Amino acid sequence: MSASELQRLLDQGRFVVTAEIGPPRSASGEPIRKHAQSMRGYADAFNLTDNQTAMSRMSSIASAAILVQEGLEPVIQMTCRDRNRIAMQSDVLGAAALGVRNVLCISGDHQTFGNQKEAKNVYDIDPIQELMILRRMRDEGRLWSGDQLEVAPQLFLGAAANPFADPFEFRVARLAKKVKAGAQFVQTQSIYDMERFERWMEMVRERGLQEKVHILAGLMPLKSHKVALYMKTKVSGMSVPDPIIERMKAAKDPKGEGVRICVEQIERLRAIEGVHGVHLMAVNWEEIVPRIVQEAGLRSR
Amino acid sequence: MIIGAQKPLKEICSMLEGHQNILVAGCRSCVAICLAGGEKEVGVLAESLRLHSDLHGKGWRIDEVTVERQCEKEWVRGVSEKVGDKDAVLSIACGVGAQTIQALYPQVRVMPGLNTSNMGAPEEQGVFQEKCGGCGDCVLHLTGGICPIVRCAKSLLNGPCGGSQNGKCEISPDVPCAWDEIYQSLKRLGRLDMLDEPLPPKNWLPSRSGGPRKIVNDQALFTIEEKALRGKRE
Amino acid sequence: MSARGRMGVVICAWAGGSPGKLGVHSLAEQARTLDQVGPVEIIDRICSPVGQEKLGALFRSGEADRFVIVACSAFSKETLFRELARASGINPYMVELADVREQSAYVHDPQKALEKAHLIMEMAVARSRLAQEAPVQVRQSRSKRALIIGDGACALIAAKHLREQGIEVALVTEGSGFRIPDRLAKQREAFERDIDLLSHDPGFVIHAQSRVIHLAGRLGDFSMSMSSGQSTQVVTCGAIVLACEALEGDSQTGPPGDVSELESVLAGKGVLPESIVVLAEAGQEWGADAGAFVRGMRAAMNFKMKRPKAKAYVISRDIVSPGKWESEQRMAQDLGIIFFRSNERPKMVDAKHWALKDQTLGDIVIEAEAAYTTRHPKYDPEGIARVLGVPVGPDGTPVTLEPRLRPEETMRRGIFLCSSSFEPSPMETIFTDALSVTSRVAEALLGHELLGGVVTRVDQEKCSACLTCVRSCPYSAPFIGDKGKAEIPIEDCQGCGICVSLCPSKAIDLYHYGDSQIGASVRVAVRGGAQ
Amino acid sequence: MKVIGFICEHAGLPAAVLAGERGMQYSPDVLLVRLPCSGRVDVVHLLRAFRDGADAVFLAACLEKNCHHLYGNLEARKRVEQAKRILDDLGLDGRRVELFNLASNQAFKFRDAAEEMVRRVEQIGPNPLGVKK
Repeated sequence: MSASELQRLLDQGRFVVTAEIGPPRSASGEPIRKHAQSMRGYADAFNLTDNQTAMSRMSSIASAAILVQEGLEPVIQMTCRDRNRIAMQSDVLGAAALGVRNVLCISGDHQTFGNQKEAKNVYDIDPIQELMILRRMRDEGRLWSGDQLEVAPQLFLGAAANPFADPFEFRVARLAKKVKAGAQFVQTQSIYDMERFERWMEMVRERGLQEKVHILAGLMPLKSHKVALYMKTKVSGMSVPDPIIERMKAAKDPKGEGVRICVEQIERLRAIEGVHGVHLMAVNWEEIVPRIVQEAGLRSR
Repeated sequence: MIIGAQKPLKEICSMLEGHQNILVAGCRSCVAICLAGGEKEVGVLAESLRLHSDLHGKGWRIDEVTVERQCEKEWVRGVSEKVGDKDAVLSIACGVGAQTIQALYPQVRVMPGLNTSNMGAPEEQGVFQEKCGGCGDCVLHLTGGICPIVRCAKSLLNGPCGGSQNGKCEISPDVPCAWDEIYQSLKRLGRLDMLDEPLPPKNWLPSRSGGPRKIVNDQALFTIEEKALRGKRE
Repeated sequence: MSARGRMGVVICAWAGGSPGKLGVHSLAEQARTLDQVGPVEIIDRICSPVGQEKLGALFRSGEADRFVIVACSAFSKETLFRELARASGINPYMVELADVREQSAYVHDPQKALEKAHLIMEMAVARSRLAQEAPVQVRQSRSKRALIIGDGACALIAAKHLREQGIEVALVTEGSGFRIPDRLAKQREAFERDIDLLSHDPGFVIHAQSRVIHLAGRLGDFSMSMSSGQSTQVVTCGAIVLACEALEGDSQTGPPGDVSELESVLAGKGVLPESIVVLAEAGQEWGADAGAFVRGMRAAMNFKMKRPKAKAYVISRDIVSPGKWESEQRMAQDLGIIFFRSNERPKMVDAKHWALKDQTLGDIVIEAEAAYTTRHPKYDPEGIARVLGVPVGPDGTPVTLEPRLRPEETMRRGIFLCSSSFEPSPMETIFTDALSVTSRVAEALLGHELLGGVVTRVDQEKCSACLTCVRSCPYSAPFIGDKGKAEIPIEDCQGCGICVSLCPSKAIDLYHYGDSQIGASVRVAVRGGAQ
Repeated sequence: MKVIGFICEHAGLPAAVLAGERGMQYSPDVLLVRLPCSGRVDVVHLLRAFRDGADAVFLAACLEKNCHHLYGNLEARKRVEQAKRILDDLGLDGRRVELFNLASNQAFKFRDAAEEMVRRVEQIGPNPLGVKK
C-alpha cells in the first residue's frame, strides 16, 4: 500500500500547495474530473469538502476516489457532524481502500448554517477524538474498540486551526492538543489579517509546534468587495482588516486585485518560519487556482 | 428543573376535538416554577378552553386540578375523583407527568398541553436556560463547572471550535460559547492545565443513547421480604 | 340572631348629588331583596356629623358584620368610614363603597343612571358577600425619635415643631449646620433664635458633616447608618423626614434670570414686573424634565397669585406634570397661566418680546417684561432615595403615596417627605410642608399606625417557593421563610396585588380585592344581580 | 352592550371620578371595577368577563413610568397583550380588550377610553356570548 504523497513532499521540505475542490450537487463525477483537468499540476493535493456549510453534496470520499482515478492526490475532509464513531471508522477504511491517504479531521459547520437546519447532528465525537481514533487505527491497527484490523489504513492526519477565533491565547494550546492527538498537518482558516497570523505563528514557534506539525496557511482569494465585506461581517471566526476591504473597494478589476492580494500573501507567508505550504480555498472559483499558483511562482509540480 | 412551554392554544383546541369531559391538569413542581403549568396557567388555559367551547358550541365541560408532583403515582392517584368521569386529560405538566396520568388512568386519553424542553434554570424572571444534558456521566469537574454537552452546540469535549468569536457561538451571537466560558472559568481557577490533555471519546451509554435509563437505589428499595410483609398498599 | 355574614346597606340620600336626584328609595327596596342583606337604611348626608353618628350606631347595632355604603366617589370618605368602622368594632375593610354619583348620576340621564346605580350597588353587594376579614394591626412606634435629613429652613421648622411636641430629634447634614437662604432674609432673625434654642436643647442632636449610607428596619424601628469621614455611626429612630431643600447657591444660574430671582422679587425685593415668561428647562439642551417644569410652573403661579391681572407664560418643550403635580397644573391653568410647547428654545426679539414656535400654533411672539429660567438643583435626591429604599418618580424625586391626600408620605412607611424638598421654595410652602409633615410624624411616633387591610395572604400549602413574588414585588416585601414557603409581612405589603396575578401556583390572594370578589362584581356588571 | 372598565386606584379611579364631577357623558353600558393597581389584573379576569358576556373590557392604568406601584401598569400591559392573543386565537377579536394609560386628572382620557371601547364593539359586533335583551 503506497503512502501519502503529500506527506512525502512535506517531509522533503517542499513548500506545498493544496487546493480545495467543492464536490458537486450532482450524481455525476464529471465536474470533479473537469476540476482535476484544469488544476492538474497546479497543486500537490486537493481537499474534498464534506458537505460544506451543512448542505448535501457528493460525498467527499466518492469525490476523492474520482481524483485517485485521475491520478491526483486527494485530502478528504471528515466532519463529526454527520457520522458517529462507527461510521467514521468504516468510512476511513473504505476511503483507504480506494486509495485515499490524507484525512482532515474537523467538526464541520453546524447544521443551522445549511439548508436542512432541522437535521439532527451527531457530534458523537469531536475532531480531537477523531484524530485519536484514526491514529489508533493506523498505528495500532485497531479500531477504537480495540478490535484488530486485518489491514491497517495508511493515513496522513490533518486538522484545522483557526488563528482568528477566540479565546486567542488558547488557540495555540488547542493546536498543541490536536498535535498530541495525532495531527500531522494543519490547514488554517483563511488568512487576511497577516499580523494576527504572524503573532499566532510566533506562539506556535514558542511551543516548537512547527517541528511537530506541517502548517499550511489557508488563503481564500477575494472575488469582489461584497465578498470581502461578507467575510468580515458574516463569517464567524474570520478577521478581514480594513485596508484589504478598501483595496477591494477601490479596485477597477476586483478579481485581478483579489488575485494580487492572494499572491502578495503567499510571498509573505513563505517567509514565515514554520509555514510549510498554502491551502487555497477558491470556493466556487476553482478555475482561478492555476493563475494564482502561476503568479506566485509555485508552478513546478 | 424541567423546563417546558405551553403549546399554542389552537393546537390544543384541535387536539381536544371530539372530547367532552376534559380535565386540565397542572403540577406544582418544575413547570409551575418555569411559569408554564402551575395552577395559574391551568386557570388561564381552562378559561380559554371554556371560552372556545362556548363560542363554538362545543359543549365542553372543563375541570381543573393541580397536583403537587404529577410525576408521582401517589399524588396522581389522589385526584382519581377528578379524573374518573373525564374522557380526556390535558396535562400541562412535563412529559413525565402526562405519562404518569396515562399509566394510572389507562381508560382516559391524555393530551400534552406542554412541550417539555430541557433541564435548566431561570436566568432571570421569565428566562429559562438549558444547563444540563443528563448525559449520565458528568464532566463538570473537568470543564470549570460548565456543561459542554448541552451548552456547546456541537457537544464538543475538546473545544472551542473555530467558530468561537468574542465569547460567542457560531450559531448565533446571542449564544455564549460554552468553551470560551470553560476556558475563562478554568483560567480564573488557575487550572488551564486541565485543558492540555485531550478528553477521549465519551461513553454515551449512560446517556439517552443507551436506551431508557433506570436508576435503582438499593438503600431505598424495598426487598422482596419487606414487600411481602408490607402487603399491597396503593 | 348572629350578624355573621349579614350585610348592612346604607344609602346616602344625597347619592345623586342632591336629594331626590336619584331614586334612593328604589335602591333601598332593591337592596332588601338581595341575599344576605339585613338592615337597609337611607341616611341624609352620611359624611355629615349627624350622618356619621347614625352610621356609627348602625355599625355598633350588631345587626351586620359587613356594610355597603351607596354614596358618592370613594375618595376622601373611605378613610373616614373605615376609621368609624374600626372605632365601632367592625373590621374597617368589611366596608364597601358603591359610587353611584360620579360613576352614574353625574354622567347619565336619570333613567339610565338609576338602572346603572342598581347594578353598581349589586356589584358592591356581591363583593361584600365574599369579603373576608382582612388582618388589621395596630402598631406603636418602638423608637420615639425622629430623624431629619436636611439643613434648610424646612428642616429647621420641622425640628422645632417636633421638639415642641416632645419628640426627640436627630438631624443629619452633609454641611456644618443649618443654612438659611437669602430669599428668606426677612425671617432670618426668627430662624436664628430657633437655631439658638435648639442648640441648647438636650432633645436635639445634630450630626454635621455626615452622610446617610444605609437604612435598616421599618416604621417605628429604623436604624440609620451614617458616615462622617472615617467613622460610621448608627442612629435608631421611629420615623424619618426628608427635608433637603436646595438653596440658590446650589445651582448654576443661566440667562435670563433664575426663577429664584422672581422669588426674591415676590418676597419683596425689587419691583414686580407687569408680565413674565418662564422658560421651564433642564440640562444643556432645550427640554424639560418634570422637576424643571413644575418649578417653572410654580414660580409662575406664585407670581400670578400676587398679580392676578398680569400675564404669565410658561414655555417648555415638554409639558410634564406627573403624579402629585397634575392637580397643580390644573390650578395653574385655572389661574390663567398660559402654557406653550415650543420645539425650540424661545429667542429674545427685544427687551420685551420673545419669539417661539408652538407645537400646534406655530410662530408666536409674546410680550413679557421679565424672563426667568429654571435649572437643576445640585442635590442628589435619587442617591438619598436609594439609601432609604424609597421609589423615585421620573423626575428623580421620591414618589408620594397619594398625590392629593397624603403628599407627605413616601412609598416606604415611616419615611416622610417635605414636598418642597430638593428645590428652592418660597417661605409659605416651606412652612406648610414642614407643619404637615411634622403632624404626620407625630402621629406615626406617638399615635398608632393602622397596618394591614388591603394586603396579601399566602396559602403556604400551595406555594412552590418559586421566588416569583420575591422577584416581582416592587417593595421587596415577600421572602421565603423558615418553612421554605413565601411569607409576606403585612407591615411591608402595600397591597398592589402584582404578586397575586403573577403567582404561578395561585398561592397568593389579596384581601378586599380577592379573585372571587373581582370575578363576582364583573359577573354582576355583565349579567345583572339576579343571575 | 356591556363594557367593563377595570380602573386602578391611583389613575383610573380618580380620572373616572373627575369625569363624573365634570359631568362628562359616556355610555351607561360602561361599568367600572376598581382595582388597587392595574398590576392586580389577571388574564383569567379578562377572559372570564368575556365568557360572562362582556362585549369589551378595558383597563385604565397610570401613565407609563408613573405607576403608583412602579411597574404595575407594565405588568398589566403584558396581561392585556396575552388576553388579546388568546381572543384573536379564539376568533373573538383581540381589539375587544385594551389598556389605556392616563393620569389621575385626565378625565377626558378616561371618557375617551370608555367611548373608544363602545365604538369598537359597534364596529366588531356584539360578543356572541352576550346577554340577549
